[in-house]
Formats: sequence, C-alpha cells, structure tokens
Amino acid sequence: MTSDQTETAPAPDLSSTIWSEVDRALAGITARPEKAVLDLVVYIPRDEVIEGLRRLKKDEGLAFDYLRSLTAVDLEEEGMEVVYHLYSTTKRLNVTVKASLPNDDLTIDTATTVWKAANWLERETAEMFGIRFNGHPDPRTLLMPEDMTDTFPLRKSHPLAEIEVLQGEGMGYSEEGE
Amino acid sequence: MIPIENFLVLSALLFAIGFYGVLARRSAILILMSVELMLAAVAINFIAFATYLDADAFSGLVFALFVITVAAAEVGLALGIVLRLYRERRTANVDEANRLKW
Amino acid sequence: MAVTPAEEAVATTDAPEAPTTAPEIPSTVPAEEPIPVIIPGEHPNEAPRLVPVPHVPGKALYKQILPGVMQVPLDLVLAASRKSSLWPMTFGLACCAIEMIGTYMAHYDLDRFGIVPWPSPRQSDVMIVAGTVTKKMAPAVKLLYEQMPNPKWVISMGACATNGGPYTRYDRVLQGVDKIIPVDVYVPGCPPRPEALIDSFLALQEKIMEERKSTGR
Amino acid sequence: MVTEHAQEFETQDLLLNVGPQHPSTHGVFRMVLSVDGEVVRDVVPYIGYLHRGAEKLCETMDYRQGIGFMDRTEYLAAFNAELSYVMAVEALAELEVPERAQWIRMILCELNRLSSHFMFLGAFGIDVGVFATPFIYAWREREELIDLFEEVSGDRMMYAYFRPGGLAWDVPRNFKDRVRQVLKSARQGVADFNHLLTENEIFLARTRGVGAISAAEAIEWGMSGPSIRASGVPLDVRKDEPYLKYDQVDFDVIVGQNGDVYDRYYCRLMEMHESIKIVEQCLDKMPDSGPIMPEKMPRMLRTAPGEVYIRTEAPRGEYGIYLVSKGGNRPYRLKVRSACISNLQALKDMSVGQYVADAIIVLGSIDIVLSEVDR
Amino acid sequence: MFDRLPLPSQFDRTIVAGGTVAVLVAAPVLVVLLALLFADEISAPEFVFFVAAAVIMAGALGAVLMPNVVHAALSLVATLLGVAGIYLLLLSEFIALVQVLVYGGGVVILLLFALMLTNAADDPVVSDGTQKPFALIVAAIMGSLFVAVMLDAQWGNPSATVVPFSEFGARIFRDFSVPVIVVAILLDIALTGAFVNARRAEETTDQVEEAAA
Amino acid sequence: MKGIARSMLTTLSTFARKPVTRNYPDFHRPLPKTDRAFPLLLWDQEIDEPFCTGCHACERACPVECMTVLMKDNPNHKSVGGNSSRRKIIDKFWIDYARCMRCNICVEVCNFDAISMNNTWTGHETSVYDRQDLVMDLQQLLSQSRAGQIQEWVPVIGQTND
Amino acid sequence: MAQADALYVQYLPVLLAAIVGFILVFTALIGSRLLAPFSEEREKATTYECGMLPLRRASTNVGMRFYLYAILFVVFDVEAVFIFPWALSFVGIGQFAYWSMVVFIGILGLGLGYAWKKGALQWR
Amino acid sequence: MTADLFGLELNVWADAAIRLVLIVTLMTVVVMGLIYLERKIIARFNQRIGPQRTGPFGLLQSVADALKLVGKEDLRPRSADAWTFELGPYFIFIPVFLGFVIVPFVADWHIRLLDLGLLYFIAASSLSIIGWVMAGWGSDNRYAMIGALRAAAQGISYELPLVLALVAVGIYAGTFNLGEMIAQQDVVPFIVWQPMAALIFFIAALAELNRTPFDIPVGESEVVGGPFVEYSGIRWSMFFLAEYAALFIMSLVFSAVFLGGFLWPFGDDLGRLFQAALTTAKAGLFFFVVVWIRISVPRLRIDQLMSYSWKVLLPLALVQVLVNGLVLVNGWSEVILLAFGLVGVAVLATVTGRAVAAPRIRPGAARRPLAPAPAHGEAAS
Ligand code: SF4
Ligand code: SF4
Ligand code: SF4
Repeated sequence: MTSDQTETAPAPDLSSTIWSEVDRALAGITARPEKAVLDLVVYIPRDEVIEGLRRLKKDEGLAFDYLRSLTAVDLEEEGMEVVYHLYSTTKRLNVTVKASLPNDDLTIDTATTVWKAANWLERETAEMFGIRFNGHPDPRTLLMPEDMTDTFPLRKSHPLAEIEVLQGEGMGYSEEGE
Repeated sequence: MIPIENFLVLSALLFAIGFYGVLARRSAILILMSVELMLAAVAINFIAFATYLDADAFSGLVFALFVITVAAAEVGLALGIVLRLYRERRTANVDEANRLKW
Repeated sequence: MAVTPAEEAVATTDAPEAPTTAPEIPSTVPAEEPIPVIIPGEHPNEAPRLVPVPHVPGKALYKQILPGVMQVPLDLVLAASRKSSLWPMTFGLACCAIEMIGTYMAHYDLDRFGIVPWPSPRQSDVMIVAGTVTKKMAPAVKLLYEQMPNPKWVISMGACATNGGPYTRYDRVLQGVDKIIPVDVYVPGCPPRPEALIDSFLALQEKIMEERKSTGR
Repeated sequence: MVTEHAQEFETQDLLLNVGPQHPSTHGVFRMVLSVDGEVVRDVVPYIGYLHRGAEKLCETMDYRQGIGFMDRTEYLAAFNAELSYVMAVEALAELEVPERAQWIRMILCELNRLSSHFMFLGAFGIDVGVFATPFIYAWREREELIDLFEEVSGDRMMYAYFRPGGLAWDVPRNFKDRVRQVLKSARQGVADFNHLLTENEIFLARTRGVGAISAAEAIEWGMSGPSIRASGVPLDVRKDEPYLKYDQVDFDVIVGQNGDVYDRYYCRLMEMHESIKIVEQCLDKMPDSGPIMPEKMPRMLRTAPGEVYIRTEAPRGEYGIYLVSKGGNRPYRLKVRSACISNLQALKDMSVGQYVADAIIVLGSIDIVLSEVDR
Repeated sequence: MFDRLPLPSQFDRTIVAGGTVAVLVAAPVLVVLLALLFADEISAPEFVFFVAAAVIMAGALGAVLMPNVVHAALSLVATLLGVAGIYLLLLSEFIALVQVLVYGGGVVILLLFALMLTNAADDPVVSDGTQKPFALIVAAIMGSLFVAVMLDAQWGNPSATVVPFSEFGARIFRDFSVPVIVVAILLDIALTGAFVNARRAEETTDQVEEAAA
Repeated sequence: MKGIARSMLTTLSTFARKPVTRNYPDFHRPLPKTDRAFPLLLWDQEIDEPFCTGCHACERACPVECMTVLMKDNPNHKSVGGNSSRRKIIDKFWIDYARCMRCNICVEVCNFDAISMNNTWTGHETSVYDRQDLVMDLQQLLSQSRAGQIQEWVPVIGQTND
Repeated sequence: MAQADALYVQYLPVLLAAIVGFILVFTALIGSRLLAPFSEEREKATTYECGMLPLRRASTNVGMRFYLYAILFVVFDVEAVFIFPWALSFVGIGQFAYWSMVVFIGILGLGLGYAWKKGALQWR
Repeated sequence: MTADLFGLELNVWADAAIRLVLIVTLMTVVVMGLIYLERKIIARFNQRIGPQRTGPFGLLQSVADALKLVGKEDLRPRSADAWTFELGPYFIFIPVFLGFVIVPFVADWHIRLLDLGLLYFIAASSLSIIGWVMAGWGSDNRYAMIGALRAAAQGISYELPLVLALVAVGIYAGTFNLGEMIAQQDVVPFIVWQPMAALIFFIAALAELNRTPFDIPVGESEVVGGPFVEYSGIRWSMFFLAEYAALFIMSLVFSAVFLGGFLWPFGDDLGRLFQAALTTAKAGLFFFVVVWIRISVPRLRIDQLMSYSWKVLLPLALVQVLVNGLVLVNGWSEVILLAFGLVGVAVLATVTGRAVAAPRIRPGAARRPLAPAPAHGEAAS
C-alpha cells in the first residue's frame, strides 16, 4: 500500500467488515484499518504486533486461531511489510495484519509464541528477505542451501540469472536480405 | 576306517586352543566363544569313544546331545549377564569388570 | 576423481544439526552493512557445488587380454544384453518425475523393454534426471551418479534438467544438469510425454549399440 | 560438524538418513530419523531441494505468463493452482467470469482433485508396502483423467487453460459425455482401492492409531485439507467461503475422528466420492453454450493497485495466493500459501515415538508435493 | 599389478594378499592329501577327515587370535561346521545336524547379536590381555600332555557301531526321559535368567540416559 | 483374513481384465487436435512463403525467452514486384525446444496466425544426443508445415464452440 | 563297515554340493571380473546414503528385543532337537514317551508364557 | 562303492558329481524362468504386458539381465569390511544350494533321499541367516544394517513354526525322508490330514523367503533393498539367484510334503515326464500363490511380525504336534486329525485377523455434514 492511500481515513465500506470487533479486541493498540479487495487489513506497529496477534487469537468474539500464511513484502524505499493472514475456524472470519519495518532495522518479534505454524514460515521469510525474527526457536535456514544464505532472493534488489543462449545473433534487424 | 587317535588328537588340540582363548582373551563374549570350542572338543571325544569303544554306542551320543543343549543354554544365560554388564559398566572386558565392584 | 575438500565441506554441511546447537541464522545482517548483491552464478560458495564429475569409463579385462577379433562377439552380446535390461534409479526431482512414474505404469509399461526401476544406485544403469536440479540438490545428484557402477548412462528429462527450463532465470537453479554430470540423451518438453521418454530410451539403446566398441559404458 | 559428531557419539541412537533420493520420500524431501532399536526418537526434516523461485519469477512475468509457473508449483493439481491465481487476478482487475466458465472450472478442478487423490492412494499404498498394485490402479484411472484434460487443455500436466476472465478456449463438444464416462471408470477405481486396502487387516494394523494428531494441534500447526479434516476439524474453503459455484452444489465435508493415518487415507477416499457427486451436479447445472470469456478483454491485462488474498481448496488443502499489485501488467509481490508446508511442519509431532516404518507412512499420509513446499 | 589379477571383487590389497596367503597355505595340504588319497595311502573318509580337521584348526585359531571380534565369530562358525563334519565321520548324523542347527542357526546368531549390542561391532578391533605368553605356555603344555596321553593309550580293538535314529530316539525317551525333563527346566531357567538380565540392562540404560540427560 | 482375501480377490479380478497398455512404438494413439507439443511456424501455401513477419511479438511474450527472431524486408513484396502483401518477413528464427515450456503463449500473441503448436507425434519424438540439436532454426520449424504434415489448429482465446 | 560306507555315500553329495556351490559363485565372479569394466573413482566407493555423504560409520544400536528373540529361538530350537528323535519313536514306546514329551513341551510353554506375560514378546 | 544313475553303474563320486551338475544347470534355468514368470504374472495382475521386446515374448529377458549383471562393475564401499562383504554372497548362496540335495524331482531321480532329510533341510537353510548378517554388517550401511538385523530376527522367529509344522507331518508320516513321505501320499496328500500344518508351513515359508507381507528386511520403501543396498553387479545377482533358488526349493518341499510331489492320486505308474509335469504343476501352484500374495497385501511392521510368529504360529504348531502324537499314540482314526486340522485352520484365520488387525484406538472416519457458512461480510463469495 503506498503512503498516500494510507493517509486516507477508514473508508465507509469498513462498516461491512469486522473492524468494530477487531478494534474492540485491539483496545489500547494503535491499529489502522484498511479495506482490501476481500479482507480487512489492520496495520499494527511492529512493537505491538505480537501482542495484537495474541489478543486477536485469544479474543472469544473473533478467535483467530488459525495462521493462514505469514510472509513479507519488499517495498523498496518504504522498508518492508510483514503480513499475517489470520482465520478463525470457529467464526469463519478473515483478517490481514501488517507490520511495517524500516529498511534500517529489519527485525520483528517471532510469532511462534502465538502459533506454532509460524515456525517454518518465519524461517522462510527470514532467509528470503533478510528479516530477523527475534526469539525464533529454530533459526536455521530452510529453503536455501546452507552455505548460500547471504543473499535474499525475494528482495527487489536481487538480480536474476543470465540465460545462456545457444542461438542467434540476438533480436534486431538483419542487414542482409534484399 | 579312520583310526580313533585322529579324533582324540584333534579334540585335544581343539581343547588346548580353546583353553588358550579363555586365558588370553579379554572380551567376555570372546571368552564364551573359546568355551564353545572346548565344549566341542569334549563332545568330539564323547562321540569318538561312544562310536568306537562302546558296545551299544549310545550313552556317548546322548551325552554329546546334552552337551550341545546345555552349551546353548549356557551361552544364552552368560550373554545376558555380559550384556547387563556392558549396559551398566559400558564395557565387556572381564578384567575391567572385576576391577569395577558390582 | 578426487573431490576438492571444499566439496566435501559443502556436502557435509547437509548433515543434520541438533536445533539446540544450530548457529545464529546468517541471514540476519544488521542493516548498516549493505546487502551484498551477488551476480548470480558467481556466488563464492557455489563453485564447489558445480565441479563437474568426469566420467571415467574404466576398461574391461577382456579388452586387455583377448585379441581383437574375439572381442567383437563379446561386445555384441554385452551391448545387446545391456540395451535390453536398462535399470533406472528411482529418482524423481520435480514435475517431470510424475510423467516418469506414469511411464512405468500400465499404460506405457517400460517393463516391456526390460526397464525396471531399482531403488539403489548400485544396481542401476541409467539415471533419469527428471526435474529441476537446484544448486542445493546438485551435490546429491553428483554423488548418486558417482555411486552408480559402470557402465552407466544419464537421461536428462525435461527442460529443467536440460538447461534450467522455465526456472533458468532463478539463480538457485542449476542451468542444466550437464553442467555437473555427463548426459547421454536429452528429452525436451515440460514435461515430456511418456512416449517421449520411451523414445529417449530407444535412442539410448541405439547409442549403446553404436558405442559398443568402447567398453567405456 | 565436529560438535555434532561429538554429541552423536554420546547418544546411542542410530541416525537414519532418509532422502533426498529415497523411494518413499515423494521427491526430494529429506529427513533424518534418530532411531533407537526401530523406534523413532527424533525427526529433523530438511526441505528446499526443489526451491526454484516461482514467486520471484512471477514478479517479473505478466499475468498470462505467470499461469504456467502456477501450474508447476502444484503439478499434481495444476487446475486448482491456476484457479487461485486467475481468481486473484480477476479480483484485482474486477473481471466478471461468465457462468459457463465457472461451471467448467469447477468440473475440471474436481476432476483434478480426483486425479491427485488417486496419486496419493497409489503412493500411499506403496509406502504401506503393497507391491506396485496401488500405483498401477491409480495410474489406470489417472490416465483416463489425463486424456480428458489433454483433450480439453492440450497438455497432460501443465494445462495453462484457465485465464484471467475465463478459459483459454472452449471445451470439446462431447465434453459432458467424456466426463461422464471418465467418472464411470473413476468410480470403478475408487471401488478397487476400497476393496484392495480399506478392509485389509494388515493395512488396518499398519495405519490405525498411527501418527495421530489432535484437532487443536492440527489447527495450531495450520494444517489444512484432508490432513486436518481427518482430525475432526471441518475446515473446507469450499464450504466456509464458497468461491466458484460451490454454494449451488450439495456435498459433504468428510471429517475423521482420530486424525491418524487411516483417517487421512479414508477421508481422501470418501472425498473422491464427494468430488464425483459434485461433478455430476455440475454437469446437470452447467449450460451447454455461452461465453467463456467476458467481451472485450484487453490484449494485455492490467490491474488496479491493491492486494488480495485468494484461498481455494486444493486437494492437499488451502492453496492461497497473496497478490500485491502496484498497477501495471505484472504482480508486485506474489506469495503462494502452500498447504503442504504447513502440513509438513507437523510431521515431527506425528512421527516421534512411532516405528521407522510408521514414520514413512506418516510422511506418505500427509501427501506432500515438494514443489509446492519449496516453490 | 593387482588390478590385472582376475580376482572376483573390487580387488584390493587385503583381498588379494589374504587370498593368496590362504591359497598358499591351503594348496600344499590339499595336494598332499590328494596324493595320499590317490595313492590309496588314506581312504576317502580319512581324506575328508583331514580336510575337516584343517578347517577346524584354522577356524579355532582364527576364533582365538583374530583381533576383529566379528571375524572371530565367523571363523568360529567354520570350526563348528567342521566339527559337524567330524560327527558325521563318526557315523552320528543326528548329532551332526543338531550341531549345525543349534550352533549355526542359533548360538552364532546369538553371539552376533551380542556383539552388536555391545559396541563391539562399532569398533570391532579388541586388544587381548597381557597374559598372552602365559596362556600360550599353559595351553601348549596341556595340549601336548593330552596328545601324548591319547597317542600313548591302547584303545583295544575299536570297532564302529551305528545307532539307528529311531532306536536312538526310543532309547532317549525310554531311559533318559528324566534328564530330558531336567534339560527343559534348565532351558526355562536360562530363558528367564536372560530375560531378567536383559530387562535390568534396559532399565539401567534408561536410567543412565536419563541421568545423562 | 477376510479383508486379505478380499484384497486378493480384487487383484484376481484385475488379473482377469485385459491389459491396458498402449504398445507405444508400434501403436501411436491419435492425438487430440488441442495437443501442444512444440511451436511450429506455418507456411503460406498459396503465396509460397511463411506467414511469419518477424514482428517479435512472440519473442517478447515468451516467458522463458527461448525464441530469437530476425526480420528482413520481404523480397517477394508487391513493391518489389512480388505477389506478397507482407512488407517484412522472417529472416532467421530460432526456438530452443530444450527450454520451451509449451505454454502456447507465442501462438496466442501472434497476430498473423503464423505460429502454432505441433499436434502430431513428430513433435514429441525429439530425443537428441546433444543439447545444441534442440535449437530449431527456420528451416526445421517450417519444414513440417511446408510439407503439409500438420493438422493445423490455431486457437483463438475465448472462442466458443458455437 | 557297510553301514559306515552307506552313511558316507549318503552324505558325500553334501560335501560336493558345498564345493560345487562355491565354484559356481567363484566362476561367476571371475567371469564378471573379466567382462565388467572397472575404474577407480574415489566417490564411487562412498556408502550409499540417499545421496548424502554418510553421517558417520553405521552405528549398530540393536534393540535389546533382537537379543531376546534370539534367546527364545535357541531355547525352542533345542526343544525341536528333542522332538525330532521323539517323533519317530514314541509310537513304539507308548503313552509314557508321549506324556513325557507333553511335560517337556509344557515346561517350555511355561517359559514362553512367562516371557509373554513379562511382555518380552512386545516390542515396546 | 557304486551307485546307479539311470541304471548305469558309476563310482559314487562321479555319480554324485553328475547329479549335482545336472541340478546346477536345472537350477539356473529354473531360476531364470521363475524371474521371467514372476514378471509376466505381475504384469498380468497389473494389466500390463510385461517383458515383450527381448526375444520372442521377452523370453530372453532374464538372460539379458544376467548377462548385463555379469558385465557390470561390482563395487565395494571404501568403509566396508573387506572379508565379510566379499564372503557374504557365498554364505547366502551355498546353504540354499545345499538344500537341493534332498529334494525328489521324479520317482527315481533325486540326489540323495536322506533319512533325516527334513532336519537336514532345515539345518542347511538356517545357515544362510549368518550370510545375511555378514552382508549387512560388512556393507557398513545403515539400511543394510537394519535390514540384516530384521532379516536375522525374522529368520529365526519363523524358522520354529516351519520346523514344527514339518515335524508334525513327520510324526504323522513316521519318517523324515521325503521319498518315503511322498510314497505315503499316493492316495491322499497330507494337506488333507494336516491342513493347519500346511497353512503354518506356508506362512512361515513366506517369511523365510522374505516375501510380502514379510519383506521388511528388503522393503524398498523403508530400507532401500535391505542388506543388498551396497552390492552391485554379479555379486548382487548372486543374492537374487539365492532368493529365487530358495523359492524353488521351498515350493518343491511344499509340494513334496503336503501335495504328494510327483504322485497322481488316481492311478499310479506314470511316465517320468508326467511325474515331472506334476511336480512342476504343484510347485508352480505354490509359486503363483506367493506372487499373488505379494502384489495383494501390505507389509507388516516388525513388532507385529514378531508377535505374530511367537504368539500365534508357534503355539498352534506345538498344539498340532501334540495332537498328532495323541492321535497316533492312541491309534485313533485320521478323521480326528482332519477335523482338528479344519478347526485349527479356522482358529488360525480368526486369530490372525484379530492378532494382526487389533486396533489400538477406536477406528473409523465418519461422514459429518456441515452447517452452511454464516452469511458474513467477510466471507468471500
Ligand atoms: S521441465 Fe517442466 S515439468 Fe519438468 S521439472 Fe521442469 S518445470 Fe517441471
Ligand atoms: S510468429 Fe507471429 S508473433 Fe512471432 S514473429 Fe512471427 S509473426 Fe510475429
Ligand atoms: S510455447 Fe511458450 S515457452 Fe514455448 S516458445 Fe512459445 S511462448 Fe515460449
């Protein structure tokens, strides 16, 4: 989400969402709602995000007991966003929680204390984006080769490989012809 | 027909070798193996005498049979003890074993 | 072929580590130091992974002691038997492996050609590299190839195994398995049809009959 | 390494390395079992041998090109994978999918679920130790399905048939008859499996009560699909958040009771019946003619800025696509929520304390696809 | 030059050297025996006897001398089979087969399992005791003594007699049924004793591991 | 034992059925017209030249960048007294079959219906001993269509049966 | 001596069979050595570990169970040894031999039952 | 010392040697045939075609495999133990081969019919366990090690039921000489009077041969081929040869002990060829059932396998022995044996069903319809 959109106040269509309950559950935590195409998106500062997630899970009105996915988005100059997709198996509600990280300090607390499911997802996010999850129980590399963990492929700054081309002079307009 | 001395000498040598093993080896399991050698020597003697000297050649065979049987039982039991020794003392060597007090 | 110590280091780093004694995750660079942007394919650690395996054919004793004329029938018999009982190693890497399995199954039935898969490289003659070979997998592929006894052949099945295929732009993917092991037959396609795989086996059989002079394989 | 050796020598357990090349790891999965006299004491899984950066590459491809990569992330149920992707794109581009296209998508997805579950049954039977027969049965039916898919889409595995807005081209004219006849053989195949495995005493002895995981644990681990339904959690996106026309067909969500290997197997078996049921209803409800693409599609599809998380029920569980767009014709960030990686996390909980053979069939029972785990 | 030799293995020096030594040792014996056999100096049974005796001796020496415990156990197998052959030459086929069945099938497996339960199989090379020379002297004295006695004694006029198998069985169960029952009891005792020991051993290991943990 | 007996009866029933094997090298199953083997260039039979004008559209659209297109001025164009209406025409064309992922995109983007997927068996039996042989040049790409051995099917995206 | 020769003639093929079997294997290996290509590659001789370099020398921590089953086997093997002569002769002797064997097997059965009850037949 | 072979007088050594050589050739041919047949049968079971291209109907497939294996490099791992690894094949093959000595093929042709034939057979076959342990330990490979230990444990556990089943029949027949046994079955084969013994023998034979469902020592999906993982080329094919030779012998013994070998129940005095055909047919039946079971049932787990042998088969075999003795010593009629045997078979079947499939917890997956999702603004539609 680019900044200019984030300035806008909660849109009226939030009424159709569960923002009210989420707000109640997150009392005392500075949360900023936003309406994505399907789900409600809640921005929480990264210091409070784990607490917020825990409340969202514990709250019996919402009971977000199911961590669907955990990932990050690399908005180059605006730092990175860690995205949690939550689901409530009992209430069948969805919510998306986001925490923004500044580029100069890519650390956030681990969510494994809230859901075990966050374990491998955080390992993957860590090695793909170079985000440190403080207090992760098992901070080994997951997908990368054990000795090639110093580059972070999913960052925008990570280049692609060169294709070895076996054919042709490359595209263009060949002179010989007529 | 094979002269009986052959068998007797053979069993004597086998017995001696087994005896050497019992004295020289340290690992309890190997000592047990040496004991097996000695028992085999004894059984050979039994059968040799039975077949060649005994008129009805029977009790010798039965004794050999019992020797084999008892040997099997003895091995099983002794190995149980050795394993327990190993599990408790992490060694299967007799001299270390009797150095460590049970 | 002597393995460079670097390679052994690489291969042994795959050994399991107890989570308790796991080292600090190296991907947590303090943001002050710049993110290293490494040109793909030139990662310092991936050089040892990509050391190609030379194929040392080895020579049969009868080649050395028998006169040439007497070798010919032996060559013929051996080549014929080899070509009619090619045992691949059950080794599926990615999507192509599914089509490979399908080729073993009733509708295509590689058993008609005497081709039955064996689980261990020790008993297999052919290695069907069916799928994407990542740089993490490369040492294992090399090791498995080396553990196969001579004569041995390699079929590179699918675009990925041939040159990285759709994923060739990603720098953790090996751009073609022939970078690390000698390949005999290439099957294009993503994935190749089972018929294409059978066709590659037929091609391999022809190749065996042709190259029977050299006991290399 | 050195420290590791030291502690290895202290313990009495035997470290058994399974994979990456092992007949029963379904690809390049690797786990290290520490075995104490045939009993598994610890499991250390290793993945990533098939990490080929599909997400990264999709960020550099336009929406049409991305479809092929989605196929290859879930090569056993490529239709379902495509579905999530194109639904995400449609949600961002506000495309309205014609009804007929939706029915066809449903039919194909359910058929693909059938073929994927057949694959599971075959592999699982092999893991349990029947020699070759389950695989043969599975592929006998799969080939029928694959032939149908090929007539429809043109390829056996990587269909690239769903497009943002609808379908690439129309299905053949005899589509319905073909589907019906395929369903007939599929029913036969399911019955064969039912007779071959379900009541076999040895099979029951091997699978019942093995690798059980409780409902709470399963939710905690974020499992999904049949693997969590076997534990008694009726979690099914098709029911909870009906996406295509699933609210117009009638089907049951199969849930187990014990969450053990047998239940995971049996849930999948029953689910195949449900899928057949769904496809039959779709065939009745689907209009015979009509558009399969909205009128006036742009040559090059562009989406509005925004983000969406689309989840659909793939054979292995919830297959989610998190698509962030900043406008333009290609995703800014595309994240594949893989069901297998979440199911695989629970492997340790399920297999510690079992026998070695049980660890193998527990791995088989959660039916992983490595390219979806590693992407 | 070793790889030129047509040896049935992934030839290497151990195999080649060991095989050559074995052949060099065994060949002359065989040659002499065959010569004697065809010169009718010894009868065929005697020939077999000498071969078996050679096997027994080699195996026994290996069993007591080999540093590798597993190798020692396997050479013990050779000895036991040779002993079975001797029983056969002594016209008691039943005892011979029992020897093979009980020892070859059971006891040796038991020994191998025990070797692998102890760490013997991990570092199989054991060091023998310091009392080797002493043991050697004693064993030599005893062996020579026995041999002397055996050769010195006068064994009347030996004549071989065979007990038919059925009669053998009949005799056992007519005359020796009480010892048989006693054997059964003995076996039971061995069984239970072994179980108790094994159980204790397991418990202790568990305790040890818990203590370690 | 009941279940075991049932399993064995099941297998016995399959023992009775006929084999389903398609005896491949002897018997080629007819392929559906939608089958996608590898892209081929089509030959314009009436004006004796390829359809392709070398417009680079497919080259740009190919997700794996396995095509290389070079165009030239058509020597057969009306302006130079030819009978063709194509001002530009393909000069050199390579497709690396070894990398093609058979996604059909090149066919869809082509405005001239000049390229289509090979849906005959020759498209599938392409095993080679050398990777270089999988790079098809213009002649190889055109030959099959030129000889008319291709049951041509160029899909139109979103077309319906009626 | 007739019996003796008869016995030897009976068992002569056993000896020969052992020799023939040995020769069979040996010639096969020789033939392979002649026909098969050999080459010295270091990695080829590494232990097969599913494509990984071996973690370490194969540790052999046999569970105690294997040993217990071996003990059981030895005991019942001996029992079988006693059944064999009994089997051919008890009819001639009559009830006494039969019942003594019943007692024999019964006692061992007690041992088995004890092991069963103690859970020695249970793996865990 | 002479013996006669097809009537001609020969020196015993020559006689024995000739018979053995005949057996060797027969064995190799039969083993190749068995492998080919098994592949064809399995292919038919799988609705496949099976070997087809090598020679007419793929008849030469086994030959090609054998030649290829001869022409294949055989390796030894660097860390393997030289002597045990090298000698393993001998120790596995020779005991199996020794078994051929006692098997009667046709009425007047065999190597030797020992009086203690069955005891000899068991003793010989029990030796090969040592070979398995040698191969496994010598390979210095975890899979091989585990496989060897499993093989040893399984072998010793299932040897006892095998022995006791044979002993039961021996008691009934009053002899352990296979020839005499067959001679007694001219009218009624023993399987009629000893059905339970036959069943026990069959199951135990399956286990001794490491065939499914008792193939945990060589199970591909767990230990990758078991003790043979490291073996390659001809050395590995020796294991293969031994395996199928053991299958051959086992089927012959079964047909001789329980099915009356070469005898035809109705009418006697048949030609040698017909007898050979009968032996082949009876052994082939055993072989077919083994293959059929192999592709039909899953693999047992090691604890189930062990407890099945010790808790089910062994007691039942002992009971069979005692009952046979009781009937014989009292001179009761054989109908009692038949009745007991049938009851025993029923008991064995039920006990097997329960012993093998004892669920540890309550089984089953229920179909539970679910309430429709709540119409909520959040729910995607
Ligand atoms: S070639 Fe295509 S199908 Fe084969 S592995 Fe690569 S991506 Fe998958
Ligand atoms: S094939 Fe079509 S799209 Fe490609 S260059 Fe030729 S005309 Fe252009
Ligand atoms: S089919 Fe796809 S991958 Fe192949 S050339 Fe055409 S666009 Fe490229």
